[in-house]
Amino acid sequence: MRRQIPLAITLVGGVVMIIQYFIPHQISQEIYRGSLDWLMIIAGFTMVLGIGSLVIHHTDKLKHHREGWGYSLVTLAGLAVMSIVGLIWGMAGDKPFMQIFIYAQNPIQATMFSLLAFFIASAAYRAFRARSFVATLLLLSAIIVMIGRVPIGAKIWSPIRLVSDWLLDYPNMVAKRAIGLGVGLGMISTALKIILGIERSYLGGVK
Amino acid sequence: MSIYEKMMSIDRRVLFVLIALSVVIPLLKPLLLPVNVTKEVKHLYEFVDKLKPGDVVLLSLDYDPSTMAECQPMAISILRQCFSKGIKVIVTSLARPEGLGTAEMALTQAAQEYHKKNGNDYVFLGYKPNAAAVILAMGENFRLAFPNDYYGTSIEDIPMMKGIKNYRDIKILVTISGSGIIDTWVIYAGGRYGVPVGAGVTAVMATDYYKYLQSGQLVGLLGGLKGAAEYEKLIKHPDMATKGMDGQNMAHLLIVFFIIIGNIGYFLGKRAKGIKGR
Amino acid sequence: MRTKIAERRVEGVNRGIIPLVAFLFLLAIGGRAGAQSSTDTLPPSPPSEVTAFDTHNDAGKNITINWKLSADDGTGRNTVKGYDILRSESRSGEFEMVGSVVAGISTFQDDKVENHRNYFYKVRAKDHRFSESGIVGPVQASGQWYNTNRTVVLIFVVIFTALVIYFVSSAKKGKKLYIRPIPGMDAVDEAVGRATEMGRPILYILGLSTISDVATLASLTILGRVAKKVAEFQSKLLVPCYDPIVMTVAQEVVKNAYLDAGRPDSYDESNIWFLSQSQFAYAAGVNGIMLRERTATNFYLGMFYAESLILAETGNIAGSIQIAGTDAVVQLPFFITSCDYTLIGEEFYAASAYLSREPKLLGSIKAQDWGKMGLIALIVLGGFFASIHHLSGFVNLFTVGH
Amino acid sequence: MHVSSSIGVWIAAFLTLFVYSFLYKDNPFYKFAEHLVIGLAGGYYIVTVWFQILKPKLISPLFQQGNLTLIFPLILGLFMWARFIPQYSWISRWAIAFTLGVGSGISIPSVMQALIIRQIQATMLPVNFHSYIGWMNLLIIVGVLTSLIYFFFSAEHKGILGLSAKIGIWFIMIGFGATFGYTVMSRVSLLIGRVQFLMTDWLGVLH
Repeated sequence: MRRQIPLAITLVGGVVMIIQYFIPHQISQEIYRGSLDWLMIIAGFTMVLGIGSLVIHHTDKLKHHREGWGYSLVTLAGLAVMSIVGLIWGMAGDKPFMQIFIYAQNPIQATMFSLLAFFIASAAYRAFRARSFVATLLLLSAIIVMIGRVPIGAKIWSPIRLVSDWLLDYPNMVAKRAIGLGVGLGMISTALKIILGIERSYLGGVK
Repeated sequence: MSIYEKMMSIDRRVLFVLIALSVVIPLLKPLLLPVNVTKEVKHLYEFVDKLKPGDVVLLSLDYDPSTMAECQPMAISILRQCFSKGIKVIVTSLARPEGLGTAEMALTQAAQEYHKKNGNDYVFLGYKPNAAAVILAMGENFRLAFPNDYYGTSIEDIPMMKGIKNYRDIKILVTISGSGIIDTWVIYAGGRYGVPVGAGVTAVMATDYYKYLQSGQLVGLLGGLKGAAEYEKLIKHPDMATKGMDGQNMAHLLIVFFIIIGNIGYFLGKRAKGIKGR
Repeated sequence: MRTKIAERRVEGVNRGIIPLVAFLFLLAIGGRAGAQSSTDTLPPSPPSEVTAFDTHNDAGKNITINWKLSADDGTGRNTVKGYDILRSESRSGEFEMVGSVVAGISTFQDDKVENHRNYFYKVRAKDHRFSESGIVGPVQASGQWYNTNRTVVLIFVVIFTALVIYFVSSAKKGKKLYIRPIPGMDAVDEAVGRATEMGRPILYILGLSTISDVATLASLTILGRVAKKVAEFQSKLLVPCYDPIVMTVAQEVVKNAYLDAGRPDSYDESNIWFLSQSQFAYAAGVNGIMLRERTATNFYLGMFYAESLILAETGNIAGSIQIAGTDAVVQLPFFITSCDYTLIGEEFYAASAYLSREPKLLGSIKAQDWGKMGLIALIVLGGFFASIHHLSGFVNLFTVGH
Repeated sequence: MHVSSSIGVWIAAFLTLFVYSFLYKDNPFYKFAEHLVIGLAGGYYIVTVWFQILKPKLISPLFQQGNLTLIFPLILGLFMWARFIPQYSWISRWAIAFTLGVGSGISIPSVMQALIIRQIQATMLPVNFHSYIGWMNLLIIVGVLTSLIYFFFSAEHKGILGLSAKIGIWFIMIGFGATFGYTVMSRVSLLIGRVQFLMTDWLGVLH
């Protein structure tokens, strides 16, 4: 019951969807559309799991006054305010929900991302060493592209743009394609193993 | 402490301050170096430029605040190009729910500039999770994925959507993205339904999509703020991206300088150690 | 195919509009224009060779109509502006217009028909007059049960499935399969040991994707191994999660690992928790954990986006040992520069097989290797044929239609 | 110079500075912003799932339009919640199984087509030795082949295989270098975005 039914569901679901790809007929298309809707709805329900875990984690901290419990209060307050405001007044336009988003959530997230500019500078300085031949290749190609892709590069040495384009068009494209082919085969074989019930780690270590 | 040790141990906070200055100073005193247009940007521009008034473009603004700095100028430029030519736009935002806010900001800004009306000149369908499913559903019928638009109006009541069923009724789909969603667009919308796909991506992702340009799965590609600045140049409407390019120049030079300093320190240090070792 | 049609449409516009503009211009300059237009009293020649058939490889309710362009479209007097497509349910019945296309286009799909019903079509060319083709039909629409355009995909899927099944079952039967050493994987035990000595926790990040992502599954397999070692060494494992389902599965994986190690009571479920489903809130949270818990070893295995560098660089500054692996090509350079070991793409999938030695994983790595050999052979063959002019059709065998 | 009079902009500006304070070191301001954004993002997640999926895809069609087939995804979705009750948590595997099975089934033919067939087809390029493109096509083929060989796991990388794998890793590293260089561009752009916000929207020193 606990293992056989999930395995049967994956087998049937997977095989039907593979076959469906080759059948243009209306019935096949309807099955396909229906499944897509169902996937979306199930994904919606999992939201409660995530939020539940988050709330439990932080109320736990609060209850036991663990280190940094005050911040847990901030998280829970943010969660409560954002969801209540959104569920009552809706999301669109000039509603408070969007205002909080634009003036609080958005700036924090965008700034977080821009910290990367600083980190990349420190990584470039500290870790980017010509230790070996391959490391040197990586370094040189990075420098050429960094200079070649900004307008000032052409001012310094005009062919650098062509070299940087060439690096992106050929070696780079080639590497990406080869990695993509390998990853693609890996994806397909894993998907096959899931459908065939060989890969069961999603059942959580059930052997 | 010897010179090479000093070169290798600059406090990272010093680097941080220098980086900040390299961006702030050019914004205050712009140099406005010219921007050169690359072919992949030009291709997308020309494809849209050849469309007729009344044609429909699907623009998916699949980014969120975190990548807004690069993506928003692209979105605004493409919207400006479409609106100025009387091309109608269907807008979606499929990557993350947070993208809704930024997408709406871009859309309302461009619409106001050209006095375009929601429902007649553009439609904002909004966000649905599970992008692959939504993209496939729209290939069958937009109504399947989005029975209502973002503002809650039924698609049936939107004048612009009359006669627009699925991808067959649009000329090109352009996705501006800060995540890997382009693969999904290319695989499902391009692969299954044969829509021409154009893309704007953050600079970091651009290299990943050259393979699609080469294989013809993408019409054109804008990469990062530079791509946006190029597009601003093509539509003759320089804006935020163009202004940011100077800071970009300076910061790049500075980072290359950091790499060089770090490596000189590393090699001097290695040599010194080598001598001591003997 | 689609782009070709689009291009032709664009050309069609030019063909259609330029004569029209010229005509209006002549009208505007008066008498002489009148004289000009009066010579053009003949309607354009009609489209010919009209064919109508059920659209191939579709869901039904769709009929394709093709025709040969009018002799006055692009050539001849070049007056044609476009074509109207007319439909009726009987040969002698009334025809209604179902669509129109601009000049230069010679195909139309009528998707407003019912299946299994007779329809008749005719096409008319138009400038300011019309000229009709003959009637074709009857024709019926129906949905097909097999899409012939996708046969090549079917062949690839069948061959690869056979490879996977064969190698997995032979691995299960106990056949020995070799996997080359994977850098970094031999360091796992050492990394866990070091954390124990230092009395600091180990951080394991499963990436920012869902359970259906191969990277997540590979990462869960490796997590099982790492968790078992952690249980044996009695140190602490922190797994902040991005996806709720992944979190629940990770909890079971770790619980089972502790069970296997014979220490089920050391398992603490609150160490595997949901952090955030927002990328940067997640990154900010993990940063906080690294700095405050002072983790000794960080694993970043799974699917990553831009947060990769924030995580890896913060960990680096904190002085942790870092092992990364992902199939997100864009993030790999950052892991390579800021981590001690980095597994590239498929190498990361192989690592889960290498560590666990499970036959199902070893077998599929073998199947993937055979798959790659097949692809290499095809590329070499394809390149060879493509280089020889009259054999270049070989490449088109791999075109997948819609 | 017009300093903003909008409270929202001031809040956004302070939150931006809170996050940047992390560059100096971890501190209470940063922690506040970090915990706040986790809470806000959680709230945002709840609200979007409700308005964008559960309401339009499930609640309205099922309870108002009477589309009874939607009972199945409703049940599967509720099964997900069985996770909260430890002794019944195995039921949630049914829903996971459905998601995975259908997802895998859809992905197999699609990945095969777009990531494998299409990409090898794009690599089958005409080679000749009297034009630039002809040579570059050869480079692409050689590059893809050698990089693919790096991903061979069932044999040790020795002899000809080892040499090919070595050339393959050169291609891969040059490709990564190009990606790195290009990424620098992206991160700096983000920083520019935030600085533009602080200087334009908040302090009003730029226009």
